[in-house]
Amino acid sequence: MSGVPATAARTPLSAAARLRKGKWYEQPRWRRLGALLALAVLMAQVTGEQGVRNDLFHALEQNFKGGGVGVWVGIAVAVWLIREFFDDAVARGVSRLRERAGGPARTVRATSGRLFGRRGYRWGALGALLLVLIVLPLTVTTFWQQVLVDQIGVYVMLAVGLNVVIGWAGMLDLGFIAFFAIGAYSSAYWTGGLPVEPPVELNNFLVIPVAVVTCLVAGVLLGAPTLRLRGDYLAIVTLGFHEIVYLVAKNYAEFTGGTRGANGLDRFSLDLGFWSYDWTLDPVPYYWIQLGFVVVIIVLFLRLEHSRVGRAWTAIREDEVAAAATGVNTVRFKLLAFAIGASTSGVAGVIYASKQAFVNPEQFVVLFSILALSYVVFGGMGSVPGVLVGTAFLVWLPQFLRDRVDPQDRYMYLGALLVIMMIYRPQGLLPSRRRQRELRMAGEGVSGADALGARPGGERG
Amino acid sequence: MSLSDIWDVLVLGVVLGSLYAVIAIGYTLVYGVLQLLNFAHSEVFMSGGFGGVIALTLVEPAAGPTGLQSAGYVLLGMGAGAVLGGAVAFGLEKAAYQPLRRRNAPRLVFLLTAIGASFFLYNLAGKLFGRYPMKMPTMYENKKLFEVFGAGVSVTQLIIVLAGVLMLLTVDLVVNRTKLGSGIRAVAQDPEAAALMGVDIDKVVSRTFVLGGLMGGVAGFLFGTNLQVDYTMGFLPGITAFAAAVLGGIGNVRGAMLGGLTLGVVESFTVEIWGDAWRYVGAFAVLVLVLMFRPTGLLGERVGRTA
Amino acid sequence: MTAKATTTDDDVLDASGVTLRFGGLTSLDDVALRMGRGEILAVIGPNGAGKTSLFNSLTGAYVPQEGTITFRSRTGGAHELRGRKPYRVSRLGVARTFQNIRLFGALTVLENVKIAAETRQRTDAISIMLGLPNARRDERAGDEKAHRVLSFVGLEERINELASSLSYGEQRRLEIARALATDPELLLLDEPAAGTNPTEKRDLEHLIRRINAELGVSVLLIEHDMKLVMSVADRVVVLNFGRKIAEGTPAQVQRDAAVIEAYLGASAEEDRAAVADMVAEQTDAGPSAGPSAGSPPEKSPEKEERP
Amino acid sequence: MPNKNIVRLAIPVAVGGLLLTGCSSDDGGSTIKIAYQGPLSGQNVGLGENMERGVQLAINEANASGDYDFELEYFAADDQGSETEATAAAQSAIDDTDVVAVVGPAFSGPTEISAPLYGQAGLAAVTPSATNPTLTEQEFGTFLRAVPNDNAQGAAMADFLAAQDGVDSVMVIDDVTPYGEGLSDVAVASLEEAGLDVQRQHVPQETVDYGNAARGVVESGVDALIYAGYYEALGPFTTRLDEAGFDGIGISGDGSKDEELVNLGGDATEGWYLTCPCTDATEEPGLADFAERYEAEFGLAPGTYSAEAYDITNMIIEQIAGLGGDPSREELYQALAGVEYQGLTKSFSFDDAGEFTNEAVFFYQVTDGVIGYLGGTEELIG
Repeated sequence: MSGVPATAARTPLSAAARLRKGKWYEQPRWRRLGALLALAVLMAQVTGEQGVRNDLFHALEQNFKGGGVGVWVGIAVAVWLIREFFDDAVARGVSRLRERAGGPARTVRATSGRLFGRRGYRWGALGALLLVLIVLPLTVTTFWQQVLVDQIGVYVMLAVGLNVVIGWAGMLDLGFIAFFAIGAYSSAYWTGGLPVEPPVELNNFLVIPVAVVTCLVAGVLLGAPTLRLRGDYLAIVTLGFHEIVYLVAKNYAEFTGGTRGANGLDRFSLDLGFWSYDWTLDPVPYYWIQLGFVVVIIVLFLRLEHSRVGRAWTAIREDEVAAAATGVNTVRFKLLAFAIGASTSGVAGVIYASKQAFVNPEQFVVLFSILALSYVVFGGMGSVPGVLVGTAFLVWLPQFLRDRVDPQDRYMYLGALLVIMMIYRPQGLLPSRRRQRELRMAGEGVSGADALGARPGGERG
Repeated sequence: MSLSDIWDVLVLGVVLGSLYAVIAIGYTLVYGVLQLLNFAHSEVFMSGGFGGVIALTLVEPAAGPTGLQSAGYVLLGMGAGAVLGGAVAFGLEKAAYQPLRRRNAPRLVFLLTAIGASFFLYNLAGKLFGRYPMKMPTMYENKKLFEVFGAGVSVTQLIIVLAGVLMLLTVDLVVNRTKLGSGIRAVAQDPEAAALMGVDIDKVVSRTFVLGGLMGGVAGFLFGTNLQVDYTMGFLPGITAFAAAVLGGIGNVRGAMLGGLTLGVVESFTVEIWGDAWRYVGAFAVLVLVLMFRPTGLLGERVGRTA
Repeated sequence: MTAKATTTDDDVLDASGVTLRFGGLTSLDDVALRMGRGEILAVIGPNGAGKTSLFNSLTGAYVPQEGTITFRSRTGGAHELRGRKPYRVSRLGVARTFQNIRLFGALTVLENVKIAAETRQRTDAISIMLGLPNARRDERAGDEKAHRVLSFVGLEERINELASSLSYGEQRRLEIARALATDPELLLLDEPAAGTNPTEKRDLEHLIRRINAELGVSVLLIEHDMKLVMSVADRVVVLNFGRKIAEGTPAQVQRDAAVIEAYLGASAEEDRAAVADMVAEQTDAGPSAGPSAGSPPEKSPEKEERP
Repeated sequence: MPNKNIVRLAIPVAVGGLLLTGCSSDDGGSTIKIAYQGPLSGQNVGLGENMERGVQLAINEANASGDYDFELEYFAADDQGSETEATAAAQSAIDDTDVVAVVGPAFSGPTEISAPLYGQAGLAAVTPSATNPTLTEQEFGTFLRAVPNDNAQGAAMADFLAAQDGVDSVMVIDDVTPYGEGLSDVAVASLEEAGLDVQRQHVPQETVDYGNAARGVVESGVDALIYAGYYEALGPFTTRLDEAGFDGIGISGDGSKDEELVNLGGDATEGWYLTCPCTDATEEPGLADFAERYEAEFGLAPGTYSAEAYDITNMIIEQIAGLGGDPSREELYQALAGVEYQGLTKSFSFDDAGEFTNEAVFFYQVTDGVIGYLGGTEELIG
């Protein structure tokens, strides 16, 4: 292998490249035009017709005939002309606009800084926020209440847990929903909803600690042999684990109820002797349970992040070799993160199962693991506020788009949004400060931190 | 299981494994040069399937084609699959990954981009061509050709294995014998050194993507011939092929071939013994076991980073 | 400047027969190394001589195929280091720095050191999450210790700055501070003077002596800068091509023909500079430093046969 | 430090909340809406759209006919065929007070979650296609199944095979979906009752290669094969069965009765039997006419359950008209529960549990690349 660079050096690649640069289409200006035209054609397809059955070319024909392509190509050419020939004017205009907009923005920032800067104000603001969050569901339609509980609430909880694994400990976990499934099925099992009778039937509130322990054990069982693996390998192994959990739920019908799932599960109920309450179809009380758990979990996790555990995670994430040489038991801390994430996911599963009163395997497909991961990264890995907002936004968006674009295309737009976001704002919506620094350092080539915990060839010391 | 059963199951496994191997090449090549888990490669594969369907729908294969016609159709389908696969891979690299590469973005950002691109691409394909499965137009009469120890081999199966072997040999030659190959290896080993020595990294990376895309596209066409084509067809084979690449030692071209074949055969036997429902359990169990004892995969990570 | 007395019982480190191979390449070949408690021992040798491999073998990053590495802690236990995990080696009391500084750049100076100071703490995650008194106590203890260590190395002013924003020399010191915060008995410094300016070098020399004298830490040092080695080390071990070719006091090693030859045979620029340094030291410091250099060593140096 | 972080949650969450509230306003109108809940995006959109178009066609025709003095509007509740989206989809229909009845949910899984909500809201949910037998046992309140459940089809398949000469052993393969498993449960039980030798296999619908499954069928030497699943999977499966040399009787259910089956499976589907609780569009003059109008409206032929969805919608419209054009949800449900309606595909009526009372199952066979009508169960078995 040592001979390779030498071979490469001998081949006159650079010289050839320089020669080729002479051709007109290799010049940046024309290249940009080409790229813009390609983008225009793509956009025409993106915004064009839906395909139909038995006529493969229907949509393509319509898009080209219908003038969609023409419009987009026109826009592309116009953009190109402006960019190439009136660039200075545009730049001046933009900077003037920015200045004008900068004033108010600065005022806002300063005010909010003053507001949140002082301790007293800070707690006040937090209290107000909590109050807003408590009454929030009462101000929206039942539809949004359902979305708030079944989708936003669930995913926010999952994202807070996944953030520990990926944002803090830097491990790429593509099987996070597997623990969500384990939590949901635990709830079904311990409340007697599965075909198999549990030793004792528990109230859903009591199932939560049981589910936490179950997920902890599952997390450790999966993590112990695999956490030594490098980042990408861990990704595929967790993905495989997820697939196996899914397949077991689907195929081991004697225990899980198979594809038809288990219906009529117990919902939450509280009986304090003098006062009892049963959760029913109404989504709002579940929301309050979720909110309570999320607040508690966030407080606990933030303590953890700013303790020796959080520092050890950062160390592992940034440079595993150096962390180990400093005496950090890397495997143990990774396992801890993994288990904490898993149990959070489990709690979310219990709440979800109780709300839906129905579990079946299709609610825990691999796609959801990938979605959860994108929510975390989109919001800003490692930053709790970022993760909360990112998740809430990305879950909300398809629902919001429901009546505004063809519902079939929602995930296409989501995908495009992710790509654009990663190109222009890779640190996420509200990044954590540590992560932002790491990104900047990576960009400058200062640090080897690559946000995956292990860097390529890092084992070599 | 009788002996002829075993051969039967083995043939099925090898056919599926060849497809996995060819797809895995795409993952492994890209991983070699970028250390990137190119999640969107499954969509490159899907494009290949659509490429085949589009080309063959345009020419409308004659009913009861002669042998020569059949061969022509198959080659056309493979060519169209390769072209569309390569084009999508190229576009993907230029539009999504190159801006990140310029900024030296962390790998997780790449991964998320890849996931986003994958969502975008398969939904776009669904939108353009309909979200329905479609059959590859009939190119030949798919009859049993010959037997290997009592196990029948059909035309499709033979084409898949032959094409697979041919492509794997080609890639191996390209990587080990050509200028592009030495560029790929140099970049894989040490991008900075490679750049210093005059390797045009952008070009090498983009050509690596295209090379992987060509392979993936052909695999998509072959897969579509064996099953059918639809906009979500990339997901499962993509994941399995990625597992195959890891199993063989990611970044290692020969490892990807070995890993693909291994997983294909393991799947086939798992299905035979425990049923279709448990297909992936066997495959992933093997993956985890191998990684536990050989953390760098069966053949280790070869293309670039030798320890 | 006399080499310190070394009896077997008081050896802090005793390695023998250490052999490390990568594939067909032998990186360390039957290397033996003894280090007395409180000693400053330097390992020198041309580039690629196996110095860093030796460090990695001592700290658990590599597992040599053969040999024993015994570390004796002050409390009397003898521990085999070969094959022990890096973090366990560190907990035993062996700390290290890296040739290419490996700090946690996105953390502050204080946090960098705290990570090391806290590795022996036992509070569990639950107490931390609940904010129990023992967790708070630990947090304070870690803080105090980190402050102490930082003021020892002279970085107390820069506690809240990002590690990556420090100057090169400061980063070196921070890395040493991080190592010291693990309460080591043996400190392994991998080229601490690389890239530092003359002032920083002098500070470093001073710091190493203080670590040795005030904290009673034995220091194993890899260094290219011969001036530093000659002035700070009690003894010197010379490696070339993975073999030990000389051992003795700085003065003895300086005059060793095999050593000079090894350096002259090396190709790297800095190695040639080192030999120039060595010769320079010999000519100007040699005669005047007569008494100390000429005094018989308490332990006869083990030397390879000279040609 | 921690405090600052908590604070940074504040702004965005508040903004999110505002956005949520901002979107929740809806203006009341005087039109009447009929909703359809089913997969309008995601994997199973093909099936969902078949039904959606049926519903739309019925609404468009009603509005165009001028027979009614109320304006109808279509309301789409997309559940992606997924349980996670089921509450939101159902709730969107419930929240819109103009919606008086729902056609759907299309799938059994989402029905488990949506039906209780409809029940609570008193909104009638008439499914054209959720066939899992347990659904009507759960007393959802307003759930009506306008399609025979899987029991009828499974039993019909078993009876049919038992009546064939030379069929002693049968393999039942399901596609590991609630539909497939439900159907194959019933089929297996009925076949065992009839004294046939039964083997059962599960082949997930997303499987990457049917080679192993086809081999298994041929190796087992069974005389007949029941496939409980959808046409997307049966198409390629028949191809592999053909290659493997399977020459027994093949039979599948309504999930596979789609023109597309022949396109996907080609010649290999020749001779396959299909059961369906639906009568044939080409047999019935009314249905042939429907197919023409459907094609004129949407540019493509009606698919599985298009006609059923059309029928159900028309049934609902008729009840609305019967109730004076402005019924409450409750009134409409009561009217529907006691309905006697003759549609194009079949006659509709429900028992107390909301179960379909007409259990007629019809047989079809693929001959010369066309799904041809054979007749009702009684005619065939005699």
